[in-house]
Amino acid sequence: MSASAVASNEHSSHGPNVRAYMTVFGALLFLTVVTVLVSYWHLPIKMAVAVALAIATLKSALVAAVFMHLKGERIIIYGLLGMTVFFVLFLIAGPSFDVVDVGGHAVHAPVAMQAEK
Amino acid sequence: MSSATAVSEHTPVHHSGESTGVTNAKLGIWLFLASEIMLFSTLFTTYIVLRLGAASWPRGWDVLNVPLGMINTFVLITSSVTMVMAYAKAHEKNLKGFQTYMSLTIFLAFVFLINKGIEYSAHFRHNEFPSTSIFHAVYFTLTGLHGLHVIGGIIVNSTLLYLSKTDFDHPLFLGRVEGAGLYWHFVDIVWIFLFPALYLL
Amino acid sequence: MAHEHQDSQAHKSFYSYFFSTDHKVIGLLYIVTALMFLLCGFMLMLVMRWQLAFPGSPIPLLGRILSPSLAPNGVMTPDFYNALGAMHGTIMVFLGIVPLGVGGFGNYVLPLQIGAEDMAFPRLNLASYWFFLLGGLLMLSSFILPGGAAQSGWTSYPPLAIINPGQTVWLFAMVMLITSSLLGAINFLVTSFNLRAQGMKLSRLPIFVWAQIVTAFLLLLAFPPLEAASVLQLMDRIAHTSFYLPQGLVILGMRHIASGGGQPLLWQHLFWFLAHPEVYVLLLPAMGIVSEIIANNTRKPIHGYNVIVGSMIAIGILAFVVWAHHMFISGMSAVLSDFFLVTTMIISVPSVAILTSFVFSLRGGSIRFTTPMLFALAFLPMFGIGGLTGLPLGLTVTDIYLHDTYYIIGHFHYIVVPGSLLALMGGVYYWFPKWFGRKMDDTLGKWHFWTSLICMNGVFFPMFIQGLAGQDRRYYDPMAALHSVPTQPLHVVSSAFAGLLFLSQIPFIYNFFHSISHGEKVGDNPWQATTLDWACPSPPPHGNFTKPIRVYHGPYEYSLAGQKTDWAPQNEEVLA
Amino acid sequence: MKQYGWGLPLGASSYAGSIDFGIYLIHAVMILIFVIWGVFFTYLLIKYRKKTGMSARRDEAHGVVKSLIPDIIVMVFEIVLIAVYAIPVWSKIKIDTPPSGKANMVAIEAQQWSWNIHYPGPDGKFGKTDPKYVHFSNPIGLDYNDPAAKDDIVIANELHLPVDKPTIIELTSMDVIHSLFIPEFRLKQDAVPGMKIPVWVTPTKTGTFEISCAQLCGMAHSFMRGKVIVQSQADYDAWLKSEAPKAAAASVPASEAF
Repeated sequence: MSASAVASNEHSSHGPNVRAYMTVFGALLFLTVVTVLVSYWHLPIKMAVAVALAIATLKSALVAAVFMHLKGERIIIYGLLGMTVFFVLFLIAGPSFDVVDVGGHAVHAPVAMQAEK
Repeated sequence: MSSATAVSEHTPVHHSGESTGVTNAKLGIWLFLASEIMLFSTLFTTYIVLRLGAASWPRGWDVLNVPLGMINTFVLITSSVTMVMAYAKAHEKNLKGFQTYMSLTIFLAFVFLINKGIEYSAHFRHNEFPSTSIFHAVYFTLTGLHGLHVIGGIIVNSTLLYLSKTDFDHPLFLGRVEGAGLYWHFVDIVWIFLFPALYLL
Repeated sequence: MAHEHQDSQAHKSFYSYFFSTDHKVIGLLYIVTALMFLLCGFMLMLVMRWQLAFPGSPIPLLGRILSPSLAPNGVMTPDFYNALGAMHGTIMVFLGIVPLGVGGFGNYVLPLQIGAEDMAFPRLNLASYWFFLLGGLLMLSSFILPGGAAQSGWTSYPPLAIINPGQTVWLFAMVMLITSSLLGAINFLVTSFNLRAQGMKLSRLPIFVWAQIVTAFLLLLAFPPLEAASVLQLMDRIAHTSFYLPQGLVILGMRHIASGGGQPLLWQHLFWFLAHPEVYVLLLPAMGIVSEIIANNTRKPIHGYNVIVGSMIAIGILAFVVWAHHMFISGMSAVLSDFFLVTTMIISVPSVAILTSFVFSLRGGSIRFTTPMLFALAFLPMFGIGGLTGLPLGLTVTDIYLHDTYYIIGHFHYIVVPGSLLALMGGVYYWFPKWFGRKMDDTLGKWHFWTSLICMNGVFFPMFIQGLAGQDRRYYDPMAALHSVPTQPLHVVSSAFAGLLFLSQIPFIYNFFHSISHGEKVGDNPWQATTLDWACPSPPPHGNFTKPIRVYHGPYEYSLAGQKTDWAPQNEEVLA
Repeated sequence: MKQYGWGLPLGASSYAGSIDFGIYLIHAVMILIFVIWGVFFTYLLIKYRKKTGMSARRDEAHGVVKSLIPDIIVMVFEIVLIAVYAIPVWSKIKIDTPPSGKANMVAIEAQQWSWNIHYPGPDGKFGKTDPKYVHFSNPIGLDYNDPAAKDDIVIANELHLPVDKPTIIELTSMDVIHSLFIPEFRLKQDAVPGMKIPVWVTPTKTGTFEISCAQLCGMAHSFMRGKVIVQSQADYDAWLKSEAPKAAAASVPASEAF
């Protein structure tokens, strides 16, 4: 299969869909307002993180799926992104686990000599 | 930003070998974005680790200007939409429409930067610098690096706008617009995470 | 020097050579530049080895030339020693082995082996080389810049790296080198996925190409964290932030100005997130070269193609989840250590699988002991020693004692020097006929091989004994610690062999440059090899292939029954 | 047994034996594997060298599975090593620190380029420290307004320990990362600024041992050494008593003394 044939093929089947763009635009604006409004409730930090993360993930998923045409993209791109996300999870989890230090004994909390208040 | 411009090389048209079916430019951009994901994930890791380890961490709304941040979010989201509209116009072979939307995208990017500049200068006036506290270090570094990416996007998009005068009908022009668009949406996504992380939590 | 020989050969101008976008020219530039950097890094080490063998005695010859601030009365200062150490590590890893294996061999050989005319993005390729060259020159020039060279080890652990002079230039140079690698990685991946010749399915790729693909993924996804981490360290140095600085530092009796709140261990996590995959970046291209050479010189298909490729991919994935085994005694969570202990032991499994497959490839073969084959064969036991000695270091308990001793120095040098570097040198002998249409001299090559092999072992084996005796690494004066006094004579042995190792590179350098114009002329396929790199003229013209290429079968079809020759090139149909 | 030589140094802590066992075991296995492998490798090279009239023999497909046997052996060995040896012993040394009530307590605050050994004194409590009190006469910045600090003893580079009693060392650093290495104890732990890392050791032999720094810490890294003096409990108590007056003298705040 020649690359140029593939390219034209791809574009005709997933041409730009202006209506979808506008719907997503509306959703993004709405979600931004929601996330800001939620922050005014001053939720407990764990809940606030969960809500903010959920909304941000949803927004970026919309951008990626529609604006970046990830919906209906080829498997190799999914594979690449899946792998990247897999490594990102480790990158975030490793150091974070270390700093909260579950079960270990090293103490990251400020040493006595640093508490200058 | 040499990478973003230089990857818009083309597959030789006569190439008839094995390939993935994704054009070189698009595959290249996605690979580049994968590395960018790792870059910004590292910065977010830094944010998480430093915040988890900190004795105290200010809530974003106490130290940052939330309304200004929200306006900037709107600006960047809108610019993402104009970018994708520019792509749609290029797809329709509508030069005028493409140029209008592309100019709008670049304009909005400048609005974003100016807004950011206003925010920065307000901080500086209040004697808040990256060295002030670990929060400020994170805030200035993360938004600064994001700002550099916005500048990179402006350069790429302006180049395309300029080239559209002569190369609009080039068979690879659409692919380049698509690549620039992917990059620009990625910059938008980074901000979508940065905004709540810094301003709202 | 690089353009000199080309001038005589092809009458090309300086400009057309240094700014060519041809992957072969860029590949050769990479190879020659990387070999130069390797020599530089090696010479830095020779100077250090003098201090280690004879602590506190004036360096011969060089001691008279060096400025008194670096070596008063010819005796090097501790700061200069630390600078040499840091630069040796940085140069060897980032400017030597990686550009040689990836930028050099990858650039030259990969497009040929997949039947492509060039890289997917030739101009990007050139940009990648220039980032590398300028980053490298910046790194080297830090010796003469104010502040001197970095002196906090190639690992640059903060807070030391933040208060030490010289680090800023190191960070800038690193950012350039990382950019170069990222551009290269994108290019390699697009090329090998999209520009394969007709019929070159993934399952028919030579193992060298697979090794390059995995390597490129490692570079692509592991380098950005270091780039970000370097930017943060740069901020700590320039903007006085405190990403890596906790509160209340007192440095030599003075309170440090930083606001605090940072985490020194964060750098170690981010650094090793890159630097462990980096180990495999050093190793995989070498393994790829070894598989090419072994298949060719045993005259039979490589044993367990799927096992080797699968293992390489497994290594590529696992390489991202073992990084913290460098941090067992860093104060990291002791529970997290158990997790990384397990992943570390798992990653040894695919490595063993690759090594066994190579050994089993010899069985039933008709082994030709050509010069490249000697290098490839030596890789096996040397990598074996390197790998085995990794076991007590990867095991949390024994690492407590062996960490940061000479044992680890011995371990990773065995992997990289008699392992990787030897294989890469084998690659030079193997592909030299393709580059220049002439062969390198065999006798000199064999001298080079045996002397190098013996000297490398002479340099690095004593380090295991020193490490077991507890000798700490990065010591300016090894005699300072009582527990390393008994093994001090071994330093003299190491240093003597290091000197001999230097001498044994002379035949190689002479052979390389002499053979370019005076080597024995050979045809397009002197090794009677099957892969596509031997299906084009030597040296290949611009565009590489003179005829359309179509691939009919796997990469190592040697000794098929009922054929005229004992090799069946990939681009020729096998008639049963 | 000689203290230092070409092999492992004298072992003088309760867990030195466990670590040495691992090192010896692994090296024995390593040498065994390498020798067997080397013999096989040499055999292959000789047997299958190029001979005229003999062409190479291609593998059969089932040979691939057989060649994975070494892998399985290595994997089994490693699993056993991890489960039976590494994880339990690691837990013993690094996770299961003895309860601080029963142990002797010492704090070490490393700096460029010395080890400040901080003994809590008779009250068993460490005084507060603060960087603003750091002074050449008060290297770790003890805050003498804190009553717990009055009897604290701070000595550079001399670590006294009672034999056969667990000691918990609270390790930290004032500037850059150092690493406390006492070869005879098989003890190594990085000292990281901003972190307080407890390490424990039960010395089993009296004598004088060496502290060296195992993490690059700047110019005088190789000269950053100290002494460990392991004494009988009686000698140790006597030594503590003899140091007490010095502590009292030092506890006069610097600002008042001058």
